[in-house]
Amino acid sequence: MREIRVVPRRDFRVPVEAEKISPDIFAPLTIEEIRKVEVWEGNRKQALIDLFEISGDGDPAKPEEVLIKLDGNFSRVKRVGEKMTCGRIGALGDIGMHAGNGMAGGEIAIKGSAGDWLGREMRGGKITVRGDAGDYVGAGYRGEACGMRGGEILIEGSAGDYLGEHLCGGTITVLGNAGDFPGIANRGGVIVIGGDAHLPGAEMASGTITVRGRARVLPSYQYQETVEIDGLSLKKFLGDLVDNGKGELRVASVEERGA
Amino acid sequence: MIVEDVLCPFCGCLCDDIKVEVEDDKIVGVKRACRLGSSKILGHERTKAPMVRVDGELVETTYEEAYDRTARILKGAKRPLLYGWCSTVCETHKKGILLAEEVGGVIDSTATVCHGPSIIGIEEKGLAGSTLGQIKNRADLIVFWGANPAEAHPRHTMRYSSNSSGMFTPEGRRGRKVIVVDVRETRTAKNADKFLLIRPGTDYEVISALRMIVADKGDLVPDYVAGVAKADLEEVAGIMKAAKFGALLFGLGMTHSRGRYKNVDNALSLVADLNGFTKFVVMAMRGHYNVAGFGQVSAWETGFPMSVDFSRGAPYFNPGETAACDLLARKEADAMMVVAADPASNFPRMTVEGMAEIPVIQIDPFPNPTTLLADVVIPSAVCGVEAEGTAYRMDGLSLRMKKVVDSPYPTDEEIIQNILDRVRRLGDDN
Amino acid sequence: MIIKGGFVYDPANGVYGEEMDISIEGGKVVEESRDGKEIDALGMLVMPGGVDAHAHIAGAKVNCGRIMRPEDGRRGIEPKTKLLRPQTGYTVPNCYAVGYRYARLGYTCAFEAATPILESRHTHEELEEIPIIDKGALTLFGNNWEVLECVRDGDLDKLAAFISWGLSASRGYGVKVVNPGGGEAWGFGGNVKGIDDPVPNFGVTPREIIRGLMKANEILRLPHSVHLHTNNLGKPGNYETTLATLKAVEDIAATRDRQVLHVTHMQFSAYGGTGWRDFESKAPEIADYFNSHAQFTMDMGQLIFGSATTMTADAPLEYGNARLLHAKWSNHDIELEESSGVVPLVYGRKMPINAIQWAIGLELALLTKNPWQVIMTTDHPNGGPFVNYPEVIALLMSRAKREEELASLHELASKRSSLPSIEREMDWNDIAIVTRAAPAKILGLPEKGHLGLGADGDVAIYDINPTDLDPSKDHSKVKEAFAKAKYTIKGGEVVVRDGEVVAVPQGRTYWVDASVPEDQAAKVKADLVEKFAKYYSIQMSNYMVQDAYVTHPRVVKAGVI
Amino acid sequence: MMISGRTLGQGATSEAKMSTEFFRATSFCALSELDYNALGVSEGGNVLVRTKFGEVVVSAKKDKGLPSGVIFIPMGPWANALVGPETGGCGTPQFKGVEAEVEETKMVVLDVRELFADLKAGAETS
Repeated sequence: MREIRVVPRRDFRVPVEAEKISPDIFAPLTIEEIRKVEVWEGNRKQALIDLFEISGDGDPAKPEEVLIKLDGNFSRVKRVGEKMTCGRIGALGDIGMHAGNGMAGGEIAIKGSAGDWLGREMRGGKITVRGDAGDYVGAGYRGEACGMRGGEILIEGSAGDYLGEHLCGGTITVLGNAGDFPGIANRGGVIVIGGDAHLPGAEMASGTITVRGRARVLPSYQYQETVEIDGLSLKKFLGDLVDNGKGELRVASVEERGA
Repeated sequence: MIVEDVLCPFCGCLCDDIKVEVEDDKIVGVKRACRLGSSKILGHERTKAPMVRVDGELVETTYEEAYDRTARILKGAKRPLLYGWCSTVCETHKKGILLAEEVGGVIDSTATVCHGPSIIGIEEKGLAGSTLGQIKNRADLIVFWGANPAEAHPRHTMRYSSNSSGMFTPEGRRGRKVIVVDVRETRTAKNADKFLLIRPGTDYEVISALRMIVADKGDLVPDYVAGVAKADLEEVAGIMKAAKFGALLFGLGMTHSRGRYKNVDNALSLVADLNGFTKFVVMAMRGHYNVAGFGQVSAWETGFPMSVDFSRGAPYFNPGETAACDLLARKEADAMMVVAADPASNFPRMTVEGMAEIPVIQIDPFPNPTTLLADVVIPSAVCGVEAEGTAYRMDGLSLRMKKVVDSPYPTDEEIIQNILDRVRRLGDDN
Repeated sequence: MIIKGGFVYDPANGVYGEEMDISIEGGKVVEESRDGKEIDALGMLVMPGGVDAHAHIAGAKVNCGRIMRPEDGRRGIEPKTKLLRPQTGYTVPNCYAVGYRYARLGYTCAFEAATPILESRHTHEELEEIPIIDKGALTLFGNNWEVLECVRDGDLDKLAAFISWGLSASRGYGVKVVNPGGGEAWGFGGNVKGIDDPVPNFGVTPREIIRGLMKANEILRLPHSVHLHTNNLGKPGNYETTLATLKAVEDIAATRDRQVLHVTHMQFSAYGGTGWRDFESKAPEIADYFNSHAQFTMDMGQLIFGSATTMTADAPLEYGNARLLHAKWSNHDIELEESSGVVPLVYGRKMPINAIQWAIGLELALLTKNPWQVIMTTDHPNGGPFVNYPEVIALLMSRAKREEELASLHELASKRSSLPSIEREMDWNDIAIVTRAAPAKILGLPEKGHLGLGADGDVAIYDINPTDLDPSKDHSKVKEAFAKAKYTIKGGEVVVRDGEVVAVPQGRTYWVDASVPEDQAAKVKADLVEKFAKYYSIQMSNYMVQDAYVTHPRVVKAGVI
Repeated sequence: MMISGRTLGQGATSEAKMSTEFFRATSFCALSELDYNALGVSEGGNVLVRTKFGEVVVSAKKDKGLPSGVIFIPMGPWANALVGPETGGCGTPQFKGVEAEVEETKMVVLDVRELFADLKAGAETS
């Protein structure tokens, strides 16, 4: 594995857009060349070296053999790992918005928390977050019919609103709670939420959403039966019937319907 | 002298039948306008001269100095925010967008704190709308959802909706049904044939239940939905389907509550569903007289209706990331220009704190809390009274605002052009 | 400026590939230019600037498309440059992209195909922001209450007076008619089913509306004919409605040297079948009819695979589309005047209907013998964006390309159309006709679409040698060359060089000022005063498009006197 | 639950925000009769409203249209002292439906200038 370490020189106030921090981009470059890769700090184009210290194995390698280690506060560094196809990115702390945008393969492992739009329009690969994630995990771009189409996202903490909006494939697992409208307009993806959620599966056409905690269920969902999954008794619903959806929603504890 | 058919520069109704009485180039009377419009046209205390902050205090200066300071602030910023634009004309918007491009800034309108969620909802579903006259002439059912025109758009009901009359609606209010859905019994609700009281933040669920009932799947809906009896929902759905032409007019009750753009998204779907049975249109009750105009201008200039980020030279759009409140709440903006709006009052206090730490430029005819936080204050002429230009009504109809009296102040458009010229000169020096 | 040594195709003046120089001065083609500027076009193809007679490029519908489609906006993004504003969008580009992209194709003029009078101010605000090209807008009349009432009362003179007023109020160029009567019926969610289905509440039929407007159009001697979007557009079996419509107006004669009726985006009106299952092409029947009726013209409305944004004043059609495709749907009714809809969709090669639609457009263009009768459009962005014109040109010029494409399509494209058997390949002259000479003639723009003396100095130069390139075989080179003009010259100014925009002058906006006798104008005015008092939601004095919105007008006079 | 919204008075004074009319039009909290009486607010008295985002003193008013448990404060800086900065990923704060606690208070209502006084000053010394 070729390891490259990226360390912010300071805390950023203005966010840095760094879609070029990606194994695919770094792989063919020497460390010297990586230092010259361009990123944006607000409206200023900067060389990576102006904002980050870059160290590690100097020689080019295949992208699948590249590991990029992000050490420090990356909470305002956006679009890391965008469109990456292989290799690994490991963040020791938090990471900013749009990490793993349109990612097709490889792995991003985040020890801290992730900003909004984590894995937006993701197609493959794996993202794991030890902490929490923001809104729109695995969602789409505004107006598009599809968000995430494939791959896997695991969040050990909680996630924000609109988890997996317009999900067209892939799996999202949240061990903690999800916010409002997880799995809205789901079109075939799989979502598992360990804790609670508010109005899951609105306008779901297909796919499954499992809430192992408590959830408020929409009046457009039809109760079917109680099922046993992984030792937990879950109420199974069909919906979202406003759109003749055939999605499956399973909830352990249903907030009193109608209240 | 009476100036006829003046357009009112207050709310999204953009009433165009106002009579303004002028004597010696002073406005002395206003007829036909509502209390809100009259108040605006008759005028308020003005900011008298340009000001800059020196040692914590605003002191008067020249326009030239104010323009120079502004240009330097914007040019020096890495993430300048150009915000406001609701109470000015489209000609200003065009210049503002050009300025935002030039300084690599983020431009956003007050829509992001009113009907921005409606626009995001439209991005999901489209908008089945019409001009207001279509409603006036045809609608036999008006549904106000989270909207209170009696307070916010006082002439709306008389000119365009519940109490108006037209070709197929000769009986006016008597020939119509009015439904109000709200979390409190507003003055508008008191005039309704049917008032549906819902709990704050439950709009989405209630709309989903209505969609089920409209689609004849009511038997699957629980007896109570978020506290509302199913029988009430069945009655509302029945009235909607029985209408020959229904209009769903929604307000901030939908966009400011939990669910935000998803509430609108679902309401748009409800209207699309209803069109399978009858004719139904839907419209956002836009607040400021030309907040809709900014969305139009921005869309044709940049491709996107608000929250446009020009940092990298090409427009990037993502409210939630690039909206004014986002930039301020996260304290990432490093300079702000406010044009024809008052974010200090209208943003959450914690968001306003993001304004307090950065240089703020205000372009506005009136002093307001934003002035208290501003480092440069540039007074301007009042559009629609002292300056002409284009504005878009809440239904997307464009009209030309009139100039009724002369003004000692430059127009917003002139001010932005002056700043733009200076920004370009600074660019040339570099 | 002298454009030297190119192979010039100027069919309006009988010039077919001659090596000749073109001189331009003062923005016009002249005998001789003395300004010393020279453009070397040696071995290149030279044509008049392209003219698009039907595209949706400005106004409320187009902007509605932008607002509801941020996902389209993110396509085709190009950052600002020292000279150019940023560009966004593919099917609904921003205004700057519209101007730049037309210019890069060698086009110098494009007409917005539909503006309701009430919302024309908006249309002009956008037209003003489209750089480089000249433009105009066709005004919608087919569902206007005043029109329906004049037709019902059989008062053609009053109708003519209303058209005169409407063109002036909208600063419009011609009479556009969309689904006549259907737009009014849509006011209560209905539609009309054919040309003899009465319009609810108004006691007129589409047949009467079309005939009335055509006659009034001829009374006014307008430069352009009525521009018709037929009833039942987009529906299986609609070719019968189309033919019935044409037969219903065979007796009407043009009062100027042009067609008497232009049927637009015919591809959407040439369908057979009783439903989507037995959907098939009836393009041969339509083309046959056109081959024996020289008084009519049409444009292709060619379909392009991929993303499109349909937008039309045919609002009921759009609701049907949206429900069928489960797509986003915008609708916009305009009081007393029109309705419209916007629905995004994707045309798929493997979708049987789309594949057949694709074939129909090409059949129409290739089976209609006279190229002056059928002009190239994609009904931008309904059939697809105009940036695909080079693709259409290549298809028209190469049977081999058509066969390659057919092989990649759903097999029904070959089975339910006659396209596989069509041998015809258009030549350079045909292309010059269908992309510039004929559209200019059809619109009635005497200074466009040709390079004779006095013509506008609008020239497109493509890096292609028509004498040594076989477009049938080298269709990809044809496509490439038309996609990036070597030079586009607009009014004597080089605006594109090597496919890149190098200058951004402001184009002009055409509108028609048609005069009518004062007593007729007064009669209409009395009607309108009443309509504004009772029905419109604005004052009459605020209705008309003010001069401030058309800063570079080119006013064309017409009318009764 | 606190909701904020437009009123005629707020609208008519929204471009004269430094005026006493604006102050009067926007620095109050409307409560249902039930809630008003339960708090024991005296006629013309003030209440302290607290949310997890902030607190503010406003005068109290009865409003028959309000259901119990919902309070209304006109759109403006007083209401906004109670609204959170998050935009839920869509750019718009949640101005309506904020969980709030209300109690009777003897504290006075700050005027516009007082409300903003600490902000700019605070920023400059920091």
